[in-house]
Amino acid sequence: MNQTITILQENLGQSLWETFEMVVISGVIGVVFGTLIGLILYYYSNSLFSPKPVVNNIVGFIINAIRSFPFLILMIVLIPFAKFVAGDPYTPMGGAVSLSVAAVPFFARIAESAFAEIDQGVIEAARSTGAGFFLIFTDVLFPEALPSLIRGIVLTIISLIGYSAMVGTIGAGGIGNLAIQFGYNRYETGVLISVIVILVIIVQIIQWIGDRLAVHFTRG
Amino acid sequence: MNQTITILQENLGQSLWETFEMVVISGVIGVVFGTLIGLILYYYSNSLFSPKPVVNNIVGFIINAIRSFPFLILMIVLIPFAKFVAGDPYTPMGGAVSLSVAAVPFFARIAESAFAEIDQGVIEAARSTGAGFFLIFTDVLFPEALPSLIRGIVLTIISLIGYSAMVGTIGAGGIGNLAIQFGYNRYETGVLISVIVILVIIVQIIQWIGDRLAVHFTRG
Amino acid sequence: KVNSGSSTAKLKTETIGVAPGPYGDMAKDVIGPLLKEKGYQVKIKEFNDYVQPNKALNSGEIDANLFQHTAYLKTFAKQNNMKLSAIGETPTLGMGIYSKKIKSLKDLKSGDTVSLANDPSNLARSLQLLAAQHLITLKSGINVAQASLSDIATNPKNLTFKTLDAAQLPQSRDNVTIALIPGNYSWNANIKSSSALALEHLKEEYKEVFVVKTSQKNSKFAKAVKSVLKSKKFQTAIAKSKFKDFDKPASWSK
Amino acid sequence: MSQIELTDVSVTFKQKNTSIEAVKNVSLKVEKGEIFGIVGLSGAGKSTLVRTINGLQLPTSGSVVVNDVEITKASKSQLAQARKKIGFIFQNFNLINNRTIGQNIAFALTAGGYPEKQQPEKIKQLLSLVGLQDRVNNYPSQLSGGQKQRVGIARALANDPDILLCDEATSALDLETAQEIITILKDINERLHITIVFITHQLEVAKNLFDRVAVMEDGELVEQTTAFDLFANPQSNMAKRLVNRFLDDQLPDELKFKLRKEPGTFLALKYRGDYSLDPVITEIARDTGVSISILQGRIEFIQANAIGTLGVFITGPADAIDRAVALFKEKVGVAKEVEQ
Amino acid sequence: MSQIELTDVSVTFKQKNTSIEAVKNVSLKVEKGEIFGIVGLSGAGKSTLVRTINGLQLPTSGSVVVNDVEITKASKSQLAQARKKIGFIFQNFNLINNRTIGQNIAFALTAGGYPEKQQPEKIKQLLSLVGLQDRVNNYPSQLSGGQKQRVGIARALANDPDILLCDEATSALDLETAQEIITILKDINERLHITIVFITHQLEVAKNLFDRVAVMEDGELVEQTTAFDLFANPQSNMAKRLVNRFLDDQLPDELKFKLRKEPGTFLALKYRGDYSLDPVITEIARDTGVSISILQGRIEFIQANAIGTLGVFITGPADAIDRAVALFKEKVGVAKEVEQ
Ligand SMILES: Nc1ncnc2c1ncn2[C@@H]1O[C@H](COP(=O)(O)OP(=O)(O)OP(=O)(O)O)[C@@H](O)[C@H]1O
Ligand SMILES: Nc1ncnc2c1ncn2[C@@H]1O[C@H](COP(=O)(O)OP(=O)(O)OP(=O)(O)O)[C@@H](O)[C@H]1O
Ligand SMILES: [Mg+2]
Ligand SMILES: [Mg+2]
Repeated sequence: MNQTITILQENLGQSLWETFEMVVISGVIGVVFGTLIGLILYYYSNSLFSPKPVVNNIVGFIINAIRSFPFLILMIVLIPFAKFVAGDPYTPMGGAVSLSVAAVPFFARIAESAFAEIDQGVIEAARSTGAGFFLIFTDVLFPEALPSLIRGIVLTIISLIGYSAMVGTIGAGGIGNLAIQFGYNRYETGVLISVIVILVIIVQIIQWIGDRLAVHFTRG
Repeated sequence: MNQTITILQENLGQSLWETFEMVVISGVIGVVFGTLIGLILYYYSNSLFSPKPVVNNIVGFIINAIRSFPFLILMIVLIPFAKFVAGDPYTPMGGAVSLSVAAVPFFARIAESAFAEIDQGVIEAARSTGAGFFLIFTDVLFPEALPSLIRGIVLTIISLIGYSAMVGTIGAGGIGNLAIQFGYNRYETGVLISVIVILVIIVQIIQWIGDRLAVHFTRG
Repeated sequence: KVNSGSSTAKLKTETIGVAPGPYGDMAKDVIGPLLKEKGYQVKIKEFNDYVQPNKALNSGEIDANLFQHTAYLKTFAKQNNMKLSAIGETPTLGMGIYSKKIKSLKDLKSGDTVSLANDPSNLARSLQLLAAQHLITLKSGINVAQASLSDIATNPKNLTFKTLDAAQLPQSRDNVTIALIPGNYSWNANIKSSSALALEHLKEEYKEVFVVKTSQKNSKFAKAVKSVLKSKKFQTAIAKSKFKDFDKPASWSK
Repeated sequence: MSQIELTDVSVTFKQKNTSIEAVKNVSLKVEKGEIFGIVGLSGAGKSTLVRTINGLQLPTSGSVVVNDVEITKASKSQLAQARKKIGFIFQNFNLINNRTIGQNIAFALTAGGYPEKQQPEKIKQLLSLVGLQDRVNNYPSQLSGGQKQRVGIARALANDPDILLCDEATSALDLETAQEIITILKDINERLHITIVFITHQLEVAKNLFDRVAVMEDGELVEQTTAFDLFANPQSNMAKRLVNRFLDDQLPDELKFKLRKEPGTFLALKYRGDYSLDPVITEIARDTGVSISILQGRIEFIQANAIGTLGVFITGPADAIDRAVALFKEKVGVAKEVEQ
Repeated sequence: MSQIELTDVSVTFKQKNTSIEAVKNVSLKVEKGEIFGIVGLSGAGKSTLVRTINGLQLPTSGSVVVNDVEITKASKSQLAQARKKIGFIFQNFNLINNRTIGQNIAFALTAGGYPEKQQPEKIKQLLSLVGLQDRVNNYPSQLSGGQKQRVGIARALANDPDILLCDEATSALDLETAQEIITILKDINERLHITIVFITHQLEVAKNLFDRVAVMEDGELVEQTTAFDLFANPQSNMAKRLVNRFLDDQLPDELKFKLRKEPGTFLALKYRGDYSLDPVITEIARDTGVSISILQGRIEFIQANAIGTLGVFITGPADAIDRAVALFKEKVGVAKEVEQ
């Protein structure tokens, strides 16, 4: 018990911060670029825009290929890239790199799905105004898909928190790794339970905020 | 090179089969129970059915709690359960147990989101017939959410393939573990590349089928 | 530039990579303070893995590591074309065979299950330990440091092998007949080595070593480490620490 | 007890800063077998009111009793039970997009407990009623607006409801198709004594279909009357506005201009159900010696009474015209001289 | 060159076993500043045809030229450019659900390059045009059906289009609101010479609004004529069906029954634009001595000509009636005796 408290005192703050760093960075990158790629997939497959199966298939293939890597392997393969981007790959920043690379295609599929659900009639109306794609995106696709996107963001962030536990492989730290280092490798059950309780609380808060936002942005 | 071929000859068939076993079992369980739980979440939050925040919050809390566990920890925590269910926890069947437990809440959120996107007007019309919830589910919610659900199933299966690489931790085998054990731990790059190529092909096929089905079931 | 001054402001920070287990603690709690006296602030980086600490060392992200034995280091360096050098040994805990089901290896029945680590280094050691206990024989002409399940020549007791993540082995005793647990994990899990059904005879090449890049072998830091590891102070500090039961480096007995 | 009884029903939609009172203290009763119409301007609260009848919209206050079931307090299963006998035709169709037309109707049939085996037959029957028998395997997105509306009608009729709530059920249809549908509804009403509550802004529909009618304005029920009285004798301002616009066409500017150059007087004769069989025009013409030409107008037969306006142009000697105008004023009751 | 030229446009929807020819070889030209109507039964292909004009529906064959741009072959940017000047009012509104009314219109304004700063002012203006000025911050789901339609109208007008395509733009509106909208459209048409293509099944709208009109039946364009001739002189069967149903109300059964007991003859007089100012009825009455009462009918003034049918009941001596009937047949051209 004392042991648990000591370990937590020594490590919890930093671990939390590391997780926060990794999840926020990879979450933002995943959502931004994922939305972008989801949009590309949607754009080149929807008959109302520019159905180009070739482009769609190529982009789809690339993101599927990335998704095909087990995360551990992805992390390893990306070390040189992480080094290039973050300087030291064996840091939370380095972990954020591989988390981001994993998050982008994951969220791309979520975004693609969210866009694909939008009523074609509304898009026809938007096209009829002669609006450019960017405007249609910001003013039609985005608001109409927003509740779905928000739910997808929650799904992604929670998945990222889960994945971030694995970046211990490359020494990137984080709270999940804390649980694994102490709870799993050292059988400090107290630490394990504490960390899981903290994770449950964090996840719960994220879900709660996400649900509220999703409802708020559903006006249909 | 020879070495690679020998390793693949010896292990590939079985590893593929193990992965198939794990992913199919956990995929089916995840989708079935996830849909069910997603439905519960939807049912108890939609104003047209029976908005009961308490039930919704309790169910939501439980699945969030499960999602809060880093997969590695989840796997360990579930060993006794896996033993109970599958006899020997250190088998693909044992791996399938933890994969299933991870898949259910993941897919539950996807299903919830898919249902939440359905036009309220259509549900009002369904309610107006006095139809019971089961009928509304099979004849309205399910077909209307189907394209979204299919995209979600693809997302889940591909995620499960990724996660299944981790069940090597508990000796459950599979192709991802093959890549890690030989490709990563034993530096057999040939094996690593071969496995990844196979994974890319599998993932690509799953995505292709999923996309086709999603388009096929979108009639709106 | 580095002085042995006691002012922390002038301390030079060196990062040591470790893997899960007691060696990280040893580096932090025992070696760290000793190095501090020599003007080095030790920062520990924990990897949940046995490959990355060497890669990180080779690419310069960390300055040293302490998680492996010589045999592993040699194989790894060769296979990955790295120039890494051991600059000193530390006390090491060996692998043991443990069980919750049987009291002696003689009680093993045909078809019993054995759990062993799935990482190549520990797996090879486990197989050697099993062979040493005459439970299996290994094929001749293989590199025993890389032995895998396919190198088993005979398995007279028809044992079923379960390869698991090393950290899983202590817990696996609930589900298998015997478990081969590397020292660091049995130590972590508070399993007394006295309860082992059999213990590894720790060969020199399985003693934990402190590793730096070969090019840094003669750096000031490396020299400082070497002198710490050889010092009497280190031996007394170990004797007073929780690591006192570990196998000592051969050089200490001299 | 009436089949549908609304007592003091109000519906208020709360919004951030304001609140919209869509329905204000409406009380009305609809008897079994009646065809009850609701008319009013766009946004008057018609849809909201009707949605309270089957519980899709809970009233903010007031009570809704349908077939002796208090809808506002009914349990879930009571409500479902009640709804099985209430068909609803939605203003915007609300079809299941990913299901065929046939499946859409099958859903309603199954909901109402119709035996599965006989469904295909019944579906065929319902679809041919609305002229879509060959579209059973089409999806809603493959139909035109009017076709979708007809599917909505077929679906609402699927379970032989006791009560049919129609929210502008014919607004997307051409006159011919609309009249076919109305004939069908009337026929069902007569054969099966079902009660129909019908919102419409097509007064042709009101005229042909309704027994009684309620006029809504800004959420309030400003008039409740028979269909005939609505046209013959509208009391409220809103009813007058609606009816007059329907019956009294404005004289086009060109004609006014033309008439100004001719000697004579333009009169708008208001028929209000009494004089139709009297040869008023020819009698007055004979008596006064004026010539009367009919320029414009609309006389409707509503429940066997003629109602409407006739624009006539009277020519002849000035004094004869004056006498004719006086006679018209006396005989037709409400004659109106149109300033030229 | 006309502003809109469709040449041999066909649209076929392929389905599994069958294919639906929604539009068959339609050619038509709409001139600048014209109000061009399209009428036809539900499912005739009206919406599909109009959708080809702004390229929402690509024709299976044929060419569509708008403002000298061949829509079927236009590049993406050409098409976008063309569409900026083509407003489209959708049959089912198609508003952005998660954006307010104001934002819905702002979207169209931004698309058309309207300066952002002046948008709030313009939005207010557009919304008050359709009577929704106080709803700018509401979401579509908070509006009634007719209110949504009005937002759709405001949106289509946002960019001062050259061409306005209206797919049943007033079908969800009551007569009063519809006529307000039509007045607005007519006014815009006159002030700015915009071209309007208007689908409707409300013949009141056709009558008041259209210059020329096309009649569609089963995908084919069966008649193209002026609005007046459509009513006065319909050629195709479909046009006759539509117009007669609009103008000629059926005599109700009760009245027929009543008339059977009275001595006399019922005549349906067909006005076709020529006799309106002649006092036909009073003259014949005077000449033959019969009494004539007006039972029912509808005379419309369409482009300053009277068109319609008047149901009259002739009483008097049998021979006088015969003479009167003969005279009516001669004078009114197409008089029709109604069997009693
Ligand atoms: N969910 C809502 N939130 C806010 N206001 C609403 C909501 N639903 C309807 N309203 C408002 O309530 C009023 C009545 O709406 P309702 O749909 O009943 O009108 P209606 O008579 O059916 O009109 P229409 O003929 O145009 O369909 C309208 O002003 C409408 O904007
Ligand atoms: N996507 C489609 N697939 C198959 N058939 C279609 C499709 N769209 C329209 N149709 C069919 O084409 C025909 C013409 O449809 P259209 O929508 O043009 O009719 P409309 O004249 O506008 O009818 P309404 O007055 O009912 O709106 C209809 O029979 C319709 O079912
Ligand atoms: Mg309404
Ligand atoms: Mg249409």
